[in-house]
Amino acid sequence: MATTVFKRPESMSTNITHYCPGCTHGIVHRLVGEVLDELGLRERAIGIAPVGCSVLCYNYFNIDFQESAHGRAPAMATGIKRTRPDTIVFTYQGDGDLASIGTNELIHAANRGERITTVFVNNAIYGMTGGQMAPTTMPGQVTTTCPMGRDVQTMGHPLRVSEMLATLKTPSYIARVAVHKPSYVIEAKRALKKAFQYQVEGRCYSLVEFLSTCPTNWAMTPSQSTKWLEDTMLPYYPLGEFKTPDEEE
Amino acid sequence: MATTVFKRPESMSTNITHYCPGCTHGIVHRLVGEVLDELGLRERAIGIAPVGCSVLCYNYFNIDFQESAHGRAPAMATGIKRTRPDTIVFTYQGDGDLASIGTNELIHAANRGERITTVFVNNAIYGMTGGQMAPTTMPGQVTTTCPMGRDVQTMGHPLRVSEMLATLKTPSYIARVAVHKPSYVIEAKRALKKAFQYQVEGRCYSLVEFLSTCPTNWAMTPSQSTKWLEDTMLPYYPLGEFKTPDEEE
Amino acid sequence: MQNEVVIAGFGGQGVLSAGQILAYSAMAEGFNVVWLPSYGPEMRGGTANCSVVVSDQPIASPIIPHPGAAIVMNNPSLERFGPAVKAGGIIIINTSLINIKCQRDDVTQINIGANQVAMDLGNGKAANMVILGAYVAATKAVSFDVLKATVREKFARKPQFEELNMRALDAGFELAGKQM
Amino acid sequence: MQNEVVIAGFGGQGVLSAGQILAYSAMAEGFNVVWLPSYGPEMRGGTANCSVVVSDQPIASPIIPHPGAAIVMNNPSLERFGPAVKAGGIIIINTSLINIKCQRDDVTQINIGANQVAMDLGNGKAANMVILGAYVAATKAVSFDVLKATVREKFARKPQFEELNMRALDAGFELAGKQM
Amino acid sequence: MPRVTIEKDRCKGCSLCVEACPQQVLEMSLDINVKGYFYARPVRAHHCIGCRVCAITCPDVAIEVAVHGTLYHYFDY
Amino acid sequence: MPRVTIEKDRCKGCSLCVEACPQQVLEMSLDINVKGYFYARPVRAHHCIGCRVCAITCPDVAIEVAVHGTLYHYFDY
Amino acid sequence: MGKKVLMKGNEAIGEAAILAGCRAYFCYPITPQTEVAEYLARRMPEVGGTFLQGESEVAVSYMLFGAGGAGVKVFTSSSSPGISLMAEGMSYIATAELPIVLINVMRNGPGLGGILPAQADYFQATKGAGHGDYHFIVLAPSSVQEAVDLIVKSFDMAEKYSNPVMLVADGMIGQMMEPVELPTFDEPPSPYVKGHEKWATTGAKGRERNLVKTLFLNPHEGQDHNVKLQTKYKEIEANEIAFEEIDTDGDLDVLLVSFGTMARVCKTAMESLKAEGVKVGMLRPISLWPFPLQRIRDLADKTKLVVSVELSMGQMVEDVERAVQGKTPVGFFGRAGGIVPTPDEVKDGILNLMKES
Amino acid sequence: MGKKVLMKGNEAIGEAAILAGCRAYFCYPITPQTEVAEYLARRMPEVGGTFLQGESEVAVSYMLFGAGGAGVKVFTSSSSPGISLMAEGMSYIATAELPIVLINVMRNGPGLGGILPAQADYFQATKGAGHGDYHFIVLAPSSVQEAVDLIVKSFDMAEKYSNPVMLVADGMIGQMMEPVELPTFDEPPSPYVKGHEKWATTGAKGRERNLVKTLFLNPHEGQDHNVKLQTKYKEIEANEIAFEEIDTDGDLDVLLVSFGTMARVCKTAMESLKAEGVKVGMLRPISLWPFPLQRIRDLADKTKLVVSVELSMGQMVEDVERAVQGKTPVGFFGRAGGIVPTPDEVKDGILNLMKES
Ligand SMILES: Cc1ncc(C[n+]2csc(CCOP(=O)(O)OP(=O)(O)O)c2C)c(N)n1
Ligand SMILES: Cc1ncc(C[n+]2csc(CCOP(=O)(O)OP(=O)(O)O)c2C)c(N)n1
Ligand code: SF4
Ligand code: SF4
Ligand code: SF4
Ligand code: SF4
Ligand code: SF4
Ligand code: SF4
Ligand SMILES: [Mg+2]
Ligand SMILES: [Mg+2]
Repeated sequence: MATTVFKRPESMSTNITHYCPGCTHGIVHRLVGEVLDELGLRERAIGIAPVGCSVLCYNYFNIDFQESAHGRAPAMATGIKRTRPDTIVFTYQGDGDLASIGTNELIHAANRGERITTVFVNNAIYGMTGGQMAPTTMPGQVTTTCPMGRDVQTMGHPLRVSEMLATLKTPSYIARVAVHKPSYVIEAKRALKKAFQYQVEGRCYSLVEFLSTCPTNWAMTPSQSTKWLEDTMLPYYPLGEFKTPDEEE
Repeated sequence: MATTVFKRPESMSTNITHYCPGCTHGIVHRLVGEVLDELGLRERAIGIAPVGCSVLCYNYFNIDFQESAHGRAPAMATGIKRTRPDTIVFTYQGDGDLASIGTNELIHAANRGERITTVFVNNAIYGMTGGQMAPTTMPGQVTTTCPMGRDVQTMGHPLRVSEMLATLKTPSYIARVAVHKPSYVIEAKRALKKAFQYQVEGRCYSLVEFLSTCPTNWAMTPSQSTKWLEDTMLPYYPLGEFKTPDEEE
Repeated sequence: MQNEVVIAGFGGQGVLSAGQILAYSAMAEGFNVVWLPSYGPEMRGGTANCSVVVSDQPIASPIIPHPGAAIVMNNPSLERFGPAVKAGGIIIINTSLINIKCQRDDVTQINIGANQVAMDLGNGKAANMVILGAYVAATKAVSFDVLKATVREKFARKPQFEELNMRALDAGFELAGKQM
Repeated sequence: MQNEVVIAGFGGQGVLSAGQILAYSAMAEGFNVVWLPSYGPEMRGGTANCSVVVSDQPIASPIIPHPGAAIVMNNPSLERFGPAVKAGGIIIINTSLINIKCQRDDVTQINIGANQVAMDLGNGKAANMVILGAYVAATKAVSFDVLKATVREKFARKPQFEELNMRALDAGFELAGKQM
Repeated sequence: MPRVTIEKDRCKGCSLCVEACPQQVLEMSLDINVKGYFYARPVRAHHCIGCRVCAITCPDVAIEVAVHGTLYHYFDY
Repeated sequence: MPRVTIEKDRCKGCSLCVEACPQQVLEMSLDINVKGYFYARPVRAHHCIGCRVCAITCPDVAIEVAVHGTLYHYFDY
Repeated sequence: MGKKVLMKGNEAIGEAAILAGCRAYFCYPITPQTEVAEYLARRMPEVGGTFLQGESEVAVSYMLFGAGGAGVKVFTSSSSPGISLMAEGMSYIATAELPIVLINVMRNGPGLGGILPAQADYFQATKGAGHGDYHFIVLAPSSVQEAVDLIVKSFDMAEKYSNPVMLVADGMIGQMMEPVELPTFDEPPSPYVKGHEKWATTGAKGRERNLVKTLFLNPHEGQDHNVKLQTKYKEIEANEIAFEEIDTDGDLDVLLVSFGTMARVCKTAMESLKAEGVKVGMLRPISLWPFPLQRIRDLADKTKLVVSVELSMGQMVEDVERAVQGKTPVGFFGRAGGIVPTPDEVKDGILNLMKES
Repeated sequence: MGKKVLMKGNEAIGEAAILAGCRAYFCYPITPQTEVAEYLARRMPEVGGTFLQGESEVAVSYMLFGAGGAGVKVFTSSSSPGISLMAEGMSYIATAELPIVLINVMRNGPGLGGILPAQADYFQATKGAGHGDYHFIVLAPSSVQEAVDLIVKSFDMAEKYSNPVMLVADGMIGQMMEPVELPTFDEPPSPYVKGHEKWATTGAKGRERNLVKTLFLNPHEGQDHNVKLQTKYKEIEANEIAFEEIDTDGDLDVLLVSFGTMARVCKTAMESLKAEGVKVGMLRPISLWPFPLQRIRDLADKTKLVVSVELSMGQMVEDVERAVQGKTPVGFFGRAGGIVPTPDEVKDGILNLMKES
């Protein structure tokens, strides 16, 4: 008899995503679905969709969802979790959403120790609006609003969100992972599962940053994107756990 | 013949401040005035007043000033400095202003490397509105919005702004000082002078965090406040330079 | 019947709480009442004042440009509210801290050395109760018994102050009585 | 005189730039013109279309529910815009990618294997030029010479494409001519 | 024997799975699916070791993997 | 000889200068200034060494220090 | 109703929310309403509710959204500049039809302005600070008692219509103390919104998943949602117009239209006007949106002059003009900067307008 | 005027700002106007100007304040939700009387809504998104050419009145290409605002220090500043009302009032209405604030029905009602969700309203 060793998780819907071919948003979605399944959280989970390419991510999950305004997902999650403490609440956010317009909500949700999890998809660009610079855009990277490439003299260096958040005393778990290759995906899932597990245990804020590709706005094929991420982003955005609960408790 | 070895700096006006007796906002004001004088910047300087007890700080300086909305001083400073690059622009901000509502503008001005200086007055409370909790309020500290004292389980730990900003690659200079005793004031001035000096040299973002007292809302005498700052705040908010330009250049 | 009073002084002189006690007393007697503080600039220091309107009718405007009475605890308060009191009204002056003259001859002036009296009773902080006692003596806006009951209730948990405040009210009441 | 056309296809088939070239040509001829893209959901993929209105009068509404012509580059485009073309109008169909039938019998249908023709010329990307040539042959919305001059100007800095595009326009123009 | 199944019309033709498969089981099609994409398909199915790497890589959850008999636990997932 | 001058009506009576002076030159008044504050004043002026510590401490820029003759440079300020 | 207590407006506002069943309050301090927050910082924990000071008004508006979307009764208070920062959030909340309640204790503006009483956020409240076609129900109390009553009512209305409700008071109502009777209930109201199981996010256990959203990429879906909202707004307009009329019997020389504290000053001014022989009446709108257009229109038929009296430079007067439809002249009297005119100033202002008209 | 070029609305908008002398642009991306930013990201460096993408619209509004307060001509563009986030900043900018220029390329709402064209931010633009008594001058172009012309004019008006100017276009105007004649100048306009030395912060060298602020703690100062603003607003109302009239000679069966893209659709619909024998005219407001109240009032005297036609659920119609003063019935036709009605739909809508009235 055949054993199915890989299939779509229950927590996901069957809808086909609107993402571009090779866009790793899809992988991150699946990991969220798998982790919710494996921890048995589907019926307690509430997701918050951001504004960004993943604005429609609620279509791809089979769980309760709220859709936020641009950048405000952590505040929305706070409103839910504080008043519905038995639910499992997570935000799904891109780098423009979380690291530009929404940095304040992010930092303060983390610093208050909201008992929520943030799934942060860093693709170094504003995907949805067609490829503008993000605070996470790499030096020299060409985007429509830095057509000569990001000049660190006038636009500063890329923002390392995980490192920054890890300086806060409050949050429980901060990690950076990547999903451009299967070996990284496997590691990424481990981190995400920990993050949700900590929430289940009643620990406070957790965040997993996923380095992700945007073939369309990087103007690359999916496999070129994979390589660019590896060569350009990985050295600047080192992977790892920047904060774990044990450190502080 | 008598030599005057201490008097009001030129860059200050003669107005008497509206601050409470013993409030160290006044000391920080004077340091700003002295540094502007000593570096010969009075006629190039533009200050940005925050919303907080120092909302009227423009009354106490004899230089051009703009008054900001709550938390937005770094954005306003950006607007000025980018379009008037020959001026010397600084923001003067309290902890509610800078570390709560205005964290986003702060982080992004710092991370873009705006060529401005932030004078950050951290008194662990919202002074102007009558003593509410700030993100910088100490654990257990009683305020009107945490009447049982700040509980780190539900409100998180105090935010250490300087440490957080120092993780950014872009800014030039980040330091924390105190002004509750003369020896600290002397050190504080050195840091502030460096910060402005760097701006004069065309280096990018600098910030000096001043630990400051709020006798009124701490419900203490000025000298009790001094002691509380020393005993309670100093251990959690260590003084020092968290980032200097040489590190990165 | 409508009685209005503005109570003004330095921040910390207890003018707001004196007004509140008056308002509680009036409510206890079944009157309509509005207590309205000035809530000046969002920062400490400076002066404070409040107005209290007591009426047997619903109170329309809470803004009383020309009150029937003023209690002034320091010089700036007298300067500001002295001229505002309506003709035939009453001004109660804290002579402990006021050394300027009130120029009105169309109002009744009652002089009370409130801080001094309170100090003599053992605590300068009770100056506001001294002068409140004087006000009630002068205007009969509320019954003195109800006033005392209100204060007693308010300080029920601090008996050491209760006694002091009772004596302060009495002292003010008597001093004003003598001047009427 | 007013000519309207909607040009529709997959994203990446160059329908927007084909429309722009038409618009530039019309302007060069002194006509009024409006080019209006559909700017659907803020994300990649999916379909794209634009409409171009050319007129010798000021153009009032830029919204053309029933254009005089449609250029359809793929199945979904034919399904969506086929029925919209006004009676007596023209539909230009990219038979390289369209395998469904257009059910209209009140319009002129012109079939162009645009991708195939372009591929034969050396680059499938020129399919949009092939079909644009066909459109101009069929409608005379602009003069073919002006159209070619516009394309030449546009590719002035990429001579390798200029030649290809000229041949693509010619090929489409001829193929359509034969069907008229 | 392991069996990899690719849902043709879910596939967007990114070819990441093809690149990821350690066994060269998969290849891209020459014709297009309903969405207009060239799609991935198993061409050397008998080489498949059921490792799931292709499925883990797929951004579009188009791949299912089933295993008959012995299940080698190459990695935790 | 050093001379410390305190502008009486600027003083808010916080007494931080009194606590800071290494020479116990200053004391708080028993009467109030125009703003209603007890104010600081030099009571042992001849002990003053012109160190400026009081002035550096004052949040209200109420203190001026002048020095006659030799100027000891105790610290950079 | 219970026994009378003397309460500061801001504290009464906080207590009223608790009485209405609300157990979730998010806030950011701003004068002249910070006492609402300070009061609830003590009270909410006592009743097992949630008190949270957010990092900004922007964040607070989305905390409201989140909690409202989770089906709980949620409340906030702020003042003019803080409300402006909620403009985007308010548009979102109205679109998602979340039954939240919010009070704006208005201060003088524009800009940072000052902290004194004002009514210059009338436009913002009634025409929408945010983008797009939406409405909050807007109610304006004129006493501490009425503030309490309307807050309790607001939670009911919000629940009934699945629509946010905004109260507008001015700094004076927040700061003053008046005796209030706090309402009592046979059965304490639930902290949850009735029927929320059908739409709120609480975890999809044993039901289809729920989705709270404001994105309508398909224009027909967008149009339909807008039509749905407008249908509801029409219903609210039909049911919920509220106002008080004073001395409007018979023909009038002048009809005052005024709300909140300003209406109380007008009441006193009316006495002096009557003493001078002026036939004066007043309509005090309690609901600012929906606005009592028709009733003012009817009264305009029998009055020589209608005057809108506001603590602003003239905002409600536009709705009054719309109501009056040119039947009779419309005048305006107002003050800004935080100055509350005295009854005599109002009287003189009205007399002047009567002379001019 | 120079030669005609074919330009996309959003790009023409960017170029127009540069032509007007503006050398400072701060922005945050949002569809359907991101091309303004993308265009200026290239162009500003070419002309030695400042281009900066801020971290949010909130921040951008205060970058505008800062640069405006430093006496430079400064510009931004955004779309509906982004404009909502500037509500507080707009109130501050108007209070400080800073001559900034801003365009809202409106998309469908409310909430996140969608990215298709809309005109449902009429209230927000004309009645004030922010708190307090203030006004932006509000202009509505209906073609790419007019967008260019009005932007150039906006910088002049902003400078002349020391008042911010907002343009409202809809997504369609931003997205479409039309031929435009770009204006030419004998002398290129200065990047600095005339007379800024008197008030702007540039460093207090050789002069008294300048102060740009919006705090007025003293109520009389606050009142005076408000009166000053109102006096200016009256002057603007007297001078700057702008509109286009089409076929309004003689008696009318119906007068359409419509702006922007919607007015163009109406123009086509008018042809069909005329073909059916309807005497139809149109007034197209170009200035939305100040609004052409008096002219509409005058036209109402000779028309049987006035219809406000909007890409919204009915906003400008309130001002039209205010204008008409009950002289004749007022109808409304609109669409939401991003749907631009076809000329035929408009025609049918008008015919229905005529039947009902
Ligand atoms: C207030 C507001 N500002 C701007 C936008 C436009 N906007 C939509 S998505 C987006 C950027 C999203 O980028 P990111 O968060 O990196 O997500 P990605 O698409 O790259 O996954 C922007 C600016 C908006 N919807 N709302
Ligand atoms: C948008 C907005 N929200 C809130 C306020 C009210 N407010 C004024 S000052 C202040 C807090 C200031 O605290 P802080 O920055 O720490 O300055 P401090 O007074 O302690 O020096 C607040 C919340 C405001 N003016 N504007
Ligand atoms: S635009 Fe980029 S981020 Fe968005 S779906 Fe496409 S590839 Fe993914
Ligand atoms: S309230 Fe605090 S911070 Fe404000 S002036 Fe007084 S002591 Fe200083
Ligand atoms: S399961 Fe492993 S071996 Fe089989 S096709 Fe997928 S990647 Fe290749
Ligand atoms: S990874 Fe998935 S979407 Fe990509 S080619 Fe393979 S099956 Fe298709
Ligand atoms: S200068 Fe030094 S010694 Fe003199 S009074 Fe001041 S602190 Fe004392
Ligand atoms: S430090 Fe200054 S304000 Fe304080 S007591 Fe001394 S002189 Fe007065
Ligand atoms: Mg991104
Ligand atoms: Mg503070």
